[in-house]
Amino acid sequence: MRLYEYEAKELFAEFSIPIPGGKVAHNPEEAVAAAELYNYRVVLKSQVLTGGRGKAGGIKTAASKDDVFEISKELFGKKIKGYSVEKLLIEPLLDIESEYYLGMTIDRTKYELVMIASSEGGVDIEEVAANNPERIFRKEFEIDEPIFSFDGFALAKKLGIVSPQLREFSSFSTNLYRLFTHYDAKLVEINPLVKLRNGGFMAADARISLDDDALFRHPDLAKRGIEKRHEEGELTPREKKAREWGIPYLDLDGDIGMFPGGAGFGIMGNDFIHYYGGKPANFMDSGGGPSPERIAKMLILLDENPNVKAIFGARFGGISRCDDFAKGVILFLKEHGLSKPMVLRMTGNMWQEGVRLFNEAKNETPELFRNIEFHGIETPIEEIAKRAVELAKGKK
Amino acid sequence: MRLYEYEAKELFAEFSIPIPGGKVAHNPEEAVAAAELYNYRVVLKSQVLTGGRGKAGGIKTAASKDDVFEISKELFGKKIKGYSVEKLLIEPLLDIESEYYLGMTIDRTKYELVMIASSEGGVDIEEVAANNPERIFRKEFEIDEPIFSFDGFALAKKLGIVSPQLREFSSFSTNLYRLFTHYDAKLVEINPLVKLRNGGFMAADARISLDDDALFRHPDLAKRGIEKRHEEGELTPREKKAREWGIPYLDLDGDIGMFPGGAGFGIMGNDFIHYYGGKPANFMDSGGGPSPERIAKMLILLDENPNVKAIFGARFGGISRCDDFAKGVILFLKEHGLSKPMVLRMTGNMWQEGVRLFNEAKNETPELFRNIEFHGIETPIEEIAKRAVELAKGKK
Amino acid sequence: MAILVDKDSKVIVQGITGGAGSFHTKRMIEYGTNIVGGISPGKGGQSVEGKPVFDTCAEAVEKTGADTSVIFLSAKFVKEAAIEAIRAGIKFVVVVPEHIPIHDMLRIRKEAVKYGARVLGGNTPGIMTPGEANLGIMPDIAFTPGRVGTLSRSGSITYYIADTLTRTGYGETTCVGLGGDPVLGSTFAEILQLFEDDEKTKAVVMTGEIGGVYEEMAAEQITMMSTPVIAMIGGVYAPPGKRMGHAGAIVEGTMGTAESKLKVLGAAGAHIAKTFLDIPKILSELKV
Amino acid sequence: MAILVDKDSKVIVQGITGGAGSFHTKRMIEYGTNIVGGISPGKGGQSVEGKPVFDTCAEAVEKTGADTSVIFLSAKFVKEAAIEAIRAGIKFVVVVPEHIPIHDMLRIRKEAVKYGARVLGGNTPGIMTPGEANLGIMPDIAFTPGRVGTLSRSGSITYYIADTLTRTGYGETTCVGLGGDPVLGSTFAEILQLFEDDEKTKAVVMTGEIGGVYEEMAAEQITMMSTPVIAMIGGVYAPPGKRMGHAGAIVEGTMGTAESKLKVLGAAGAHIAKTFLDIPKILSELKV
Repeated sequence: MRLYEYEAKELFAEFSIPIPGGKVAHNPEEAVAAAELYNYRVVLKSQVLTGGRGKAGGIKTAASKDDVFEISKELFGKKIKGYSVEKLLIEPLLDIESEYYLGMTIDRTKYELVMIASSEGGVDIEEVAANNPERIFRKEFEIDEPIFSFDGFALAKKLGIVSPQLREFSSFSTNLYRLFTHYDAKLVEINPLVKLRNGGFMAADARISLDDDALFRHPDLAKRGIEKRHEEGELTPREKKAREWGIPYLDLDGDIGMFPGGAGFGIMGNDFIHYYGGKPANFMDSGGGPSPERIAKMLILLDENPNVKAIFGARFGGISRCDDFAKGVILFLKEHGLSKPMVLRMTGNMWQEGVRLFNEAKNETPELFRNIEFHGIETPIEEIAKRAVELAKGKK
Repeated sequence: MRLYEYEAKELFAEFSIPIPGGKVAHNPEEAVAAAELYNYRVVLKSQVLTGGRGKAGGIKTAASKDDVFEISKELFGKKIKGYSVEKLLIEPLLDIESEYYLGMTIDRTKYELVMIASSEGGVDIEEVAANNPERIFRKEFEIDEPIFSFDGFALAKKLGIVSPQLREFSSFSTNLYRLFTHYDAKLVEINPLVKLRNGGFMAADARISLDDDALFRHPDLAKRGIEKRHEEGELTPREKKAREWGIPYLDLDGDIGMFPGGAGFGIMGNDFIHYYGGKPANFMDSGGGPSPERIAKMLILLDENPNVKAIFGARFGGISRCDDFAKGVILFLKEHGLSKPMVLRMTGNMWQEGVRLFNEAKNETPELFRNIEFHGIETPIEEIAKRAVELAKGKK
Repeated sequence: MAILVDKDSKVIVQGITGGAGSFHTKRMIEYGTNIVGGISPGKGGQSVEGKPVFDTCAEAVEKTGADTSVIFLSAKFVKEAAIEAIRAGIKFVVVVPEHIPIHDMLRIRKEAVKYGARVLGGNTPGIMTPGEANLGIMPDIAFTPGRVGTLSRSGSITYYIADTLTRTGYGETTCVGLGGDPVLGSTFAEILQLFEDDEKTKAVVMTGEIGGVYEEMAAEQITMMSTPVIAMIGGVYAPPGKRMGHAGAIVEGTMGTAESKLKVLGAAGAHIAKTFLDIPKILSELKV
Repeated sequence: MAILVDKDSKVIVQGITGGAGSFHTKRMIEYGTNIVGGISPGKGGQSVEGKPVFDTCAEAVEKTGADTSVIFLSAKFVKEAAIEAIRAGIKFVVVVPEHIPIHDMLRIRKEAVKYGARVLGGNTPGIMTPGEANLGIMPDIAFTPGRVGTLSRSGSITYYIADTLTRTGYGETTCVGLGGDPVLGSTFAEILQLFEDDEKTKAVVMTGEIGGVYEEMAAEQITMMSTPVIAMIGGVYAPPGKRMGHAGAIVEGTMGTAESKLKVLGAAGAHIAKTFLDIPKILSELKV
């Protein structure tokens, strides 16, 4: 979960990492008021959950009151990579001598924490890693090991930081490390970490990505408004509806409604449809062990999508149960009804009970099932995918 | 550094260890006020920095308002093993079903933390260890390793705690461990940890001993009034004076003033005096690298002690310097004067300069030195000790 | 022979008294898995499906000789449960729950390495040695004893692969679910080595997906193997940079793309399958 | 030969720019100790007594080949300094400051064990191999090269023993100050073993005091030694239960009394000395 820059900087301040100060503004008037303190010599930074704001025109400097008003007016309402700007961080302009990079993340291949530092700050660190790997320095840590000052000194020295500044620079490392481990972070970056012309170092930018799955350990964050959040750009209306229902859902540009069980097969099934010449209209994940109500809602999303010409359904019961799945489909058929052709394969845990429920319902109200072609384990899933492509092309 | 029971219980509460509640009273009126909440069915516990309060009559129960007043009046001003009672902890009487012991300390031989639990609570745990070692259970921890709930479960099960109470009891272990490691404790004990008749467990008593040398890490404790403190019973006037001067000093019942360098030789010198038939009047430690002023004060303590008949002086300069030592002795001689015979040996770091200073001063004012017999490295220290014993016996 | 679990594995269920725990305990027992008990602190002395419940793993190990554990607990309790099992001497721990905090998984891995234990998951469907033991949530309908090993990050993919191998007569030695969480207790490379050492396993099917780096890490292992490896990667047509439910499925730079994975694995000597139906074709060509 | 330090030891001083650090650096150099540099973070590039100052131990080790360190810093910085030295590859660390927090010493010991380093102190006067190296604060006047090893928890006792050995012509191989703090980086037993392995050391004098358990822990080691051990314990006449300055001198139950220590050490085969003058007598009887 990515934090806004101003939120990240609040956490920096909590861990004694120097920041420029500044204030969040929600409209041009607030921006002007915030800038007054710095005699209107400020930088206006769009608060959006995406990188590359600067190149996209989301960061501007101002030197007068009018500047601040006009620029902020322009930035508010602007869209940056699909994210609309609703907050600006107004900070004093810094008089920068040089820029460094300091970051920390998790190396999943080695199961350790890794701190990364470079004397090339303020630029894309991945490019530095690719073009000047000798300017990137790493220091690994085992989980639950403390950091020591000398670790910070060692890293600072590699960047060419000399003695008088050594202690100050290295405190960035130790404080960053403590923040990272305290808040269960996945990524913390200071890029650039600047050296000011009048001495001293400061975190000019701040990026923090936390582990959603560890938020339960940090109820204090929720009190500050840092909660699980939607991180992508603009949602389609259907994606918004799915989000309200708690269903991971993504609109794609094809015409086959994808109704698979599990994200793993969701991704693979998407490929299969392509292999057989079709195009999926969406991605969807049922989550582990969905309730009948959830299953029904998933089908509503597809049936009400005018782009969808046919539905590809697959359920291999594992942690999910075929009886619950069957109940959900039947619920949908009875309360909503299916207007598109659907081909469906169901097997796995509790499949016998699922089949029994289907047969029972079909005997009662056969007309509800007229658009469904039903298969069990005897049919390979590839046949189902092929059939969905055929159905979408109008083949009977 | 030992904490008062009520201070220890404050820390228990901070770490979610259930305590009976209660209040500290400084006089009988406060005791009565505190007891009202519990309908005067309370226990009155003398707050003194020593064990065995119960046996010494420092813990009493009351059942009425008059009781509380009379008993607290009696306890205030009472002396328990030399400690005067200035505070009472007034707690509700507990309806106890059974008593356990739970404690934690450091095993210096194995360099690890050790938790100790026993189903024999409310008694002297060392006696249990001696007589029923099978009722004592240990669990060791490496430093900086976290404790887990299952460690608590395992220990609780050994005590015969059964399933429904397991989780509650074991939380005492985990919380005690966290308190211990957080506050750099040397010892934390709950004795007894009681099971109440109406269910639930509680820390009926609390003992915490912290590491003086780690207090700098815990400025929050000083804010609560938990600071480095004098832990022994009543001080003699001379011991009080020494404490004010910051000199570790202890009155003993002999007649030879001990003026040694370093605690190690202080202890050994004490033995030597005994070996040669004398008795020291004191123990004293100069501390590492004492200033001339401190040296002078040490001599004042001895010279002004009417029990002292002769002074045994020894200085082997290591971290301390013989020049500073000589300056201190000369300062004392000039500003105070020596009224007792003293035999003195000085060698070690900077001895040449020390000897030079002595000779210079002696040339100037030989009368100040008339009571001093001076030796260097050529004389074994045992000869000095023997001579001190002779001097104390009046031998010229 | 099989890897990691067989009919002699002595299995405990951590969280046996919970809803999912008791439901799947019943299923695992019905399959013939040698479940010897379960853990539920504070509920020791009870029984579930005729199996004793213990308060601690240490007790269960002492009284039943358990060597394997399956965890059915909510994510926040998994760290302690896994470490408890490992410290009690359990050598194989299957973490079924999903959304385990990443820092917790790092710690679990550290303990596993220290004590010589192996962990699967989190978010694994479990592990199945057909005809012998079923640990986790896998549906038995898809599986039959045979000669191909499978490993996958996804439950449903595991079932489809087994379904395919079963239908085409190859059957499975052991089917391993690595798990869908972003940091996993075991890697593809480690499990591939176990298959390599297993005489009965004549070929291995590994399936990965976009995101993460575990697939790429397997390449070096594959180059050293005599047992043929068939690899399948999901997400070739996934829209880049969009989340697809699995945290593990976020595209992370070029390293995590399906193209990158397929290229690296192909270069290492793996046989690439596009659909499940490709698998029996390749096996037939390899004369497995 | 000698133990732990000799003329070839390459010694750095941690805290070399401080008052005590620079004072004793000068003394140590004057004695002939091979001081190769010092550490003072933020003061790298300066020099003290002609020796280079480095910001980190790692740098000092890289540039000077240092293998030994003496720490002159206030107690609160000792943990980091000692761990830094150990992790940088220093194999022997002498902790002169006193009042090191106990939990810090436990951590330092853990690191030392992990990295195969040895720590003396806290609150040690240091270590002296007469004629070769003097690390710490010991006054050189008392020492002369010879054939008896000494170890003690106290600085002044160390000096008196060396003084006695020097005067009576035995001289010393190496004199080790274990330190006066309650938890120590090395134990009597460990240092005794080093003396046992040293060919030049013909006898060892160990002196302890009331309080603590390190003396008793040495007993088992003494029973296994061929080199004779003379033991001396201070505090036979100490008033029980009263503090005597040293935290290590608090009487802790019967284990820490002088009687207990003398009894245990005597039973283990140590020769007991009451005063320093007993030592040459015993050495003479032992024909050392």
